[in-house]
Amino acid sequence: MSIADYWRLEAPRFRLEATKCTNCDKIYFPPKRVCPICNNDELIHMDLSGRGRLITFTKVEKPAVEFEYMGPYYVGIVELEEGIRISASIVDVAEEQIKEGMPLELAFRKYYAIGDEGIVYYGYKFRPPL
Amino acid sequence: MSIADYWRLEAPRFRLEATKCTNCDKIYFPPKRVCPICNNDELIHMDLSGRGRLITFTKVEKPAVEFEYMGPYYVGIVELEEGIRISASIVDVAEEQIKEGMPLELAFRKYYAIGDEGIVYYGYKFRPPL
Amino acid sequence: MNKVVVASATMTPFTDHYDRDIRDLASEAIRDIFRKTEIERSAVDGLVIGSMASMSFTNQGNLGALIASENNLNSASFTVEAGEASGQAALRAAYSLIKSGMHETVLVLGLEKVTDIVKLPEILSVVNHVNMDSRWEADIGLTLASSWAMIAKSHMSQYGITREQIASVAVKNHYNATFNPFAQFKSKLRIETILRAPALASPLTLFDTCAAADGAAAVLLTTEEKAKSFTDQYIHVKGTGLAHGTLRIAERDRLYSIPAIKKAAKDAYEMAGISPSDIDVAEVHDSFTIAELIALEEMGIFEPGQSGPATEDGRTKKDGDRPINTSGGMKARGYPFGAAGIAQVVEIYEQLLGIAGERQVADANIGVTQALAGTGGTSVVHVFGTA
Amino acid sequence: MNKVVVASATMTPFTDHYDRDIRDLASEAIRDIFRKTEIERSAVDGLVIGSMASMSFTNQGNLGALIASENNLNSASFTVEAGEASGQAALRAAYSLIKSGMHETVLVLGLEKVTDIVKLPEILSVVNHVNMDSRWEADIGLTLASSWAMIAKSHMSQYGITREQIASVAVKNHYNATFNPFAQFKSKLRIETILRAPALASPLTLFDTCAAADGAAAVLLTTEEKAKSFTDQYIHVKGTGLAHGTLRIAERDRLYSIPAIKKAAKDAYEMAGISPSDIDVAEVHDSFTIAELIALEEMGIFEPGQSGPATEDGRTKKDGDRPINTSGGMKARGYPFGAAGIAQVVEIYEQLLGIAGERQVADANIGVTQALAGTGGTSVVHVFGTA
Ligand SMILES: [Zn+2]
Ligand SMILES: [Zn+2]
Repeated sequence: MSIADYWRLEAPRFRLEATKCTNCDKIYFPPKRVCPICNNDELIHMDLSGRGRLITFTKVEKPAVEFEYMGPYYVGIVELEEGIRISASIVDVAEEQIKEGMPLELAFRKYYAIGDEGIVYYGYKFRPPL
Repeated sequence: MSIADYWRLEAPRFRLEATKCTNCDKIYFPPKRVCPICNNDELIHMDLSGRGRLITFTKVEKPAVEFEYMGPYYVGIVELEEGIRISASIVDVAEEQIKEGMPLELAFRKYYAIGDEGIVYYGYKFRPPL
Repeated sequence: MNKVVVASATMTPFTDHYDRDIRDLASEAIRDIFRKTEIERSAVDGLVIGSMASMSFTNQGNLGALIASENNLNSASFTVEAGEASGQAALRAAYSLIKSGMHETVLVLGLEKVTDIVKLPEILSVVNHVNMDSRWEADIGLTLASSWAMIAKSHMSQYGITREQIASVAVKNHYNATFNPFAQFKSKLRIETILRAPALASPLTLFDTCAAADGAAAVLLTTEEKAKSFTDQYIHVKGTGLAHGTLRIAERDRLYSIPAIKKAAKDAYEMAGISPSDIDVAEVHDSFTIAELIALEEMGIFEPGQSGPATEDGRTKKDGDRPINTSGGMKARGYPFGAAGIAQVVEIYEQLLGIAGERQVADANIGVTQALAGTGGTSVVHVFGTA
Repeated sequence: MNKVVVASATMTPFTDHYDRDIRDLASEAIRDIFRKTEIERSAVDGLVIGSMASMSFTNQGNLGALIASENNLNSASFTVEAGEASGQAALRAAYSLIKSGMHETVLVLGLEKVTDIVKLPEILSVVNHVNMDSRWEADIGLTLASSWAMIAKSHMSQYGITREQIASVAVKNHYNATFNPFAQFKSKLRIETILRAPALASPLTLFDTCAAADGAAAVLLTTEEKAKSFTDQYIHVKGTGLAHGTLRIAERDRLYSIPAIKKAAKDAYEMAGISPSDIDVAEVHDSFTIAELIALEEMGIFEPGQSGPATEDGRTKKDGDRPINTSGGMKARGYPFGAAGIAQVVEIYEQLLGIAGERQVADANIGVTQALAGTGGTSVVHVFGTA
C-alpha cells in the first residue's frame, strides 16, 4: 500500500464511505467509480452505518509480515445493517465472548506501518458495541 | 537479491568462476548447470583471467535505488582475454582517462546493501591495471 | 482441426532447492524434456511460462525471454499469471497457441523459486497479495489461511463433516506421496499429528497446508500428427475450462461452495464430452486440506458433503475407487506455486500412459487436473484422455 | 478459419492518475468499450490482461480474476507478462484464443498503475529487474538507460548518425502528441531542450526517455462474423510475430542491431502477406529515442542507418511520407508499461478506420505495432489491415 493509495482509501477506510449508483441504486463497498451493471459513472457517496453482526470468524495465528506485530488476532465477516458484508479484524473481544451473530460496531484502529518513512496506516476494524 | 542467492553467486561474483562444458568445451559466464547446446550437465568450474579491455561504456547519472549511494558511476562492456564479454561497473578511472579499448582488470568491490539486515553485497567491478 | 496432445512431461524434485536459482530449475526441467523426448530444440517453437510471482520472489521478470535465450530455444514466449492457478492457466494458453495453428510445439514450463525469501511471514504476504483482494482483505489482516478456516467452518456446519475428515485429506496425500520419488514429503502423517500441530487459523493447523518449496515442471504440447513423428507416448488434451469468482470472501453467499470450480469443470467436461463418473484419476488443488474436499464436490466427483466421509473411508487413496492426488498433491508432493499446475499434468501423463510405477491406478483412461487461485478467484480445469 | 478483428478500442488518458487506482483505470476503460460498442457484457467471454509488474507497483496479483469479477464480466481471464512488451504479448495470446475457437470475443486490457511508487529510482529498479538480466546486469549496476546509451553510441559510430538525429525522434513524437487529446505531453519540444536536459547516461538525457505514467487501454477482439452483428467499425488482425534475444547486452555481437525486432517483424509480415513498403502507419517502441530509430531499421521501414536522417527530415511526422507514432508514442502519449502496447493498437484502429481526427494519415490501409522488452529480450509485432 502506497501513500497515494492510502490517501485514496481514506474515506472508505476511515468511515466506511460507500458509493451508490444513481441509476440502479446498488450500493458498492468497497466503493466503485463505475457501476458495472448499468455502466453508469454517476455514483454518489454515502457512509455506511458501521453497525452489524458477525457472520463467521477465525483467529489468525500466523500473520503475514505486515501484521506480525499484532500477534494472534481475530478476523471475520461482518454483515452491516445495509446488508453489505465485509471482511475485518474483530477487536476488543475475548476468546469466550466472540461468537457468530454477535453485534458489532465500527472501530478505528492501526493497520500497519510500512516503507522507509515508517508511515502508519489506519482504518476500520470492528468491536462489540460499547 | 536474497541471502541464498548471494551465497550461490559467490564464486562467479568474487572470482569470475565460469563453467565449461566437458563435451563441447563451451565456456559459460554467467555459469550454467546444463549446456543447452549438447544437453550435457557435466560442466566443470574454471576461473576466468579477470583481464580484458573495455568495449564500450557510459556514465549512469540516474541510478536505480540500490545504486543511488554511488552517485554517477561508469558501466561498460568488458571483453575478457577468454573472449567472453560481460557487463560491469568501471571504477578508479577519471573522466579524461576512460576510453574504449583501454585495458582493465578485476576489482572486488561493494555492490549494495539491502533488506532489514542491511547485508552488503560485494562482487566484481573492473579498473585500470595497477 | 489439430488434436492437441501432451507428448512429454517431467519435473524437478519439489523442495527447498537452496543451491539452485530459478534458471537452474528451468534448465534442469528443460534438459530432462530433451533427454526423454526425441525432438530437436529447434522444433519447439513456443514456450509458455506459468509463474505466480517471480518479481516478488526473485526480482526477475520477463522469464520467457530469459529462459528461451538461456536455454537455446528458438521459441516465442511469454509468462501467464493467474495467481496460484498460473501453471494451469499457462497450459490453457499453450493449448490455444497450438489449436489456433500459430505454433506446432509448445513447451509449457511451470516455475517458482520461493525459498530465497526465508521468512515465512514474508512469503505469506506475497501469496496473500497475489491471490486475495489485496486492498480489502489482505491489507485488512485476512490471510489465505484464515479465509480457508472460515470456509472449513462453513463446510463443517453445512454438511456435518468432522475435523478428522478434513485432516484425512493430508493423511491420504502424504500416503500417496510415499510412492513418489519427486515428492517433498515421503513420510506418512497421522490424524493426531495434524490436529495437534501448531494452530494456523482455527480449526486449521500448520499441517492442513503446504510447506514452501521450489521447483519446475514441464510438459510438451504438440499436435497429434507431430507427436506421432517422434513418440507413441502421448495423451490427448480433451477439455479446458477457466472461470472466476469474487476475490473477496466476504461477498460469497455460501462459503462452503466455490462456484468458479464448478463452472470451470463444467466447461472442461462439456468440451471433452465426459461426465464426472468417467474420471479415473484427478489432481486437484489441495493448498489447504479443505480445498480438496470442496473441489471434489464442485467437480461432481462426490455429492456435496460426501467428500469428507469418502476421504476418511480411503476412497481417494491411490488404491481407492476414486483416486485423487496420486502424486501426493500440493500438500505432500510440494507446492512451488506456478510449477504445481504443470506437475499435476506430469502426474496425469504418467497415469494415463501406465508409467506411474507404484502410484499407478488401474485402467486410467480419463484424467483431470484442477487448479485454484486463492479461495476461488480463478479455477482452471483440464481433461486428458488416452484417446 | 475465423478471421480475427479489432471491433472496438479505447484508452484512458495516460498521465499521473494520483486519484485513481488500478481498478478505477480498468473500470473506466471497460466502461468506455461498452459505451462505444453495441455488445452485451455477457458476450465478452474472454479477458486477457497485459500488465508488466502489478505486484511490484501495486501489490495486487491475479488481475484477471479481480477485474472480471469487479466489472461483472463473465470472461475467462489471465495476465500475460513479457516485460515492457506485455501489452502486445497479451494481444497475441488473445488472438490465439479466438483463432483456436476457444473464445468468440476477448477483451484485451493493457493496464499499469506506476505512480503509487513516487520515487523514480524505485520505479527504475522495478523496470530494470523486470526487463534486464537482473542478476548479471541490473544487480551489477547497469540500468536500461545505460544500456540504451551504449546502443546509441554503437549506432552513431556504425552509421554516422548524429546526436541531433536521435533527439529528433522526441521532437517528432511531441509534435504528433499535440494532436492527441489523450496524450500525457501535448507541448512541443525543441532539439536544444533535449540536448541541454540533465544527463541520463551519456549521450542520452532525461528527455530521451519517458516520464512515469498510469493508464489503461482496451481493445475488443472478435471474429469478423461476430463483429458484423454489432458494428461496421472493425479492422483485421493480419499478422503476429514474437521473438527473443539475450537479455544481456554484453552478449550482443552488434549493439546497433536488435535481432528480436527483425525476426518478430518478419514473422508478422509473412503471416500478413505484406512487405515493409506496404505499411501506411506504425506505432513502434520508443521508450528511448534511439529505440525508435533501430526499430524502424529492423522492421525494414528504413535501410540500416537511414532512420536518423529520415526522422530529422520530418519523414516520420504524422504528415510525413512514413508516419510513425502518430499518437505521440510512449515518449509523448505516455508510457504506462503494460497499457502502452494496447494503446498502440488503439491508435492503429483509429488510423485505419479514418477516425483519428487531426492525427489522421491519408489512405491508411495497413498499420503495424511493435513492442520491445528491455533492449531486445522480447519483441512483438502485429500487422493490421482494413481488409
Ligand atoms: Zn447501476
Ligand atoms: Zn556442451
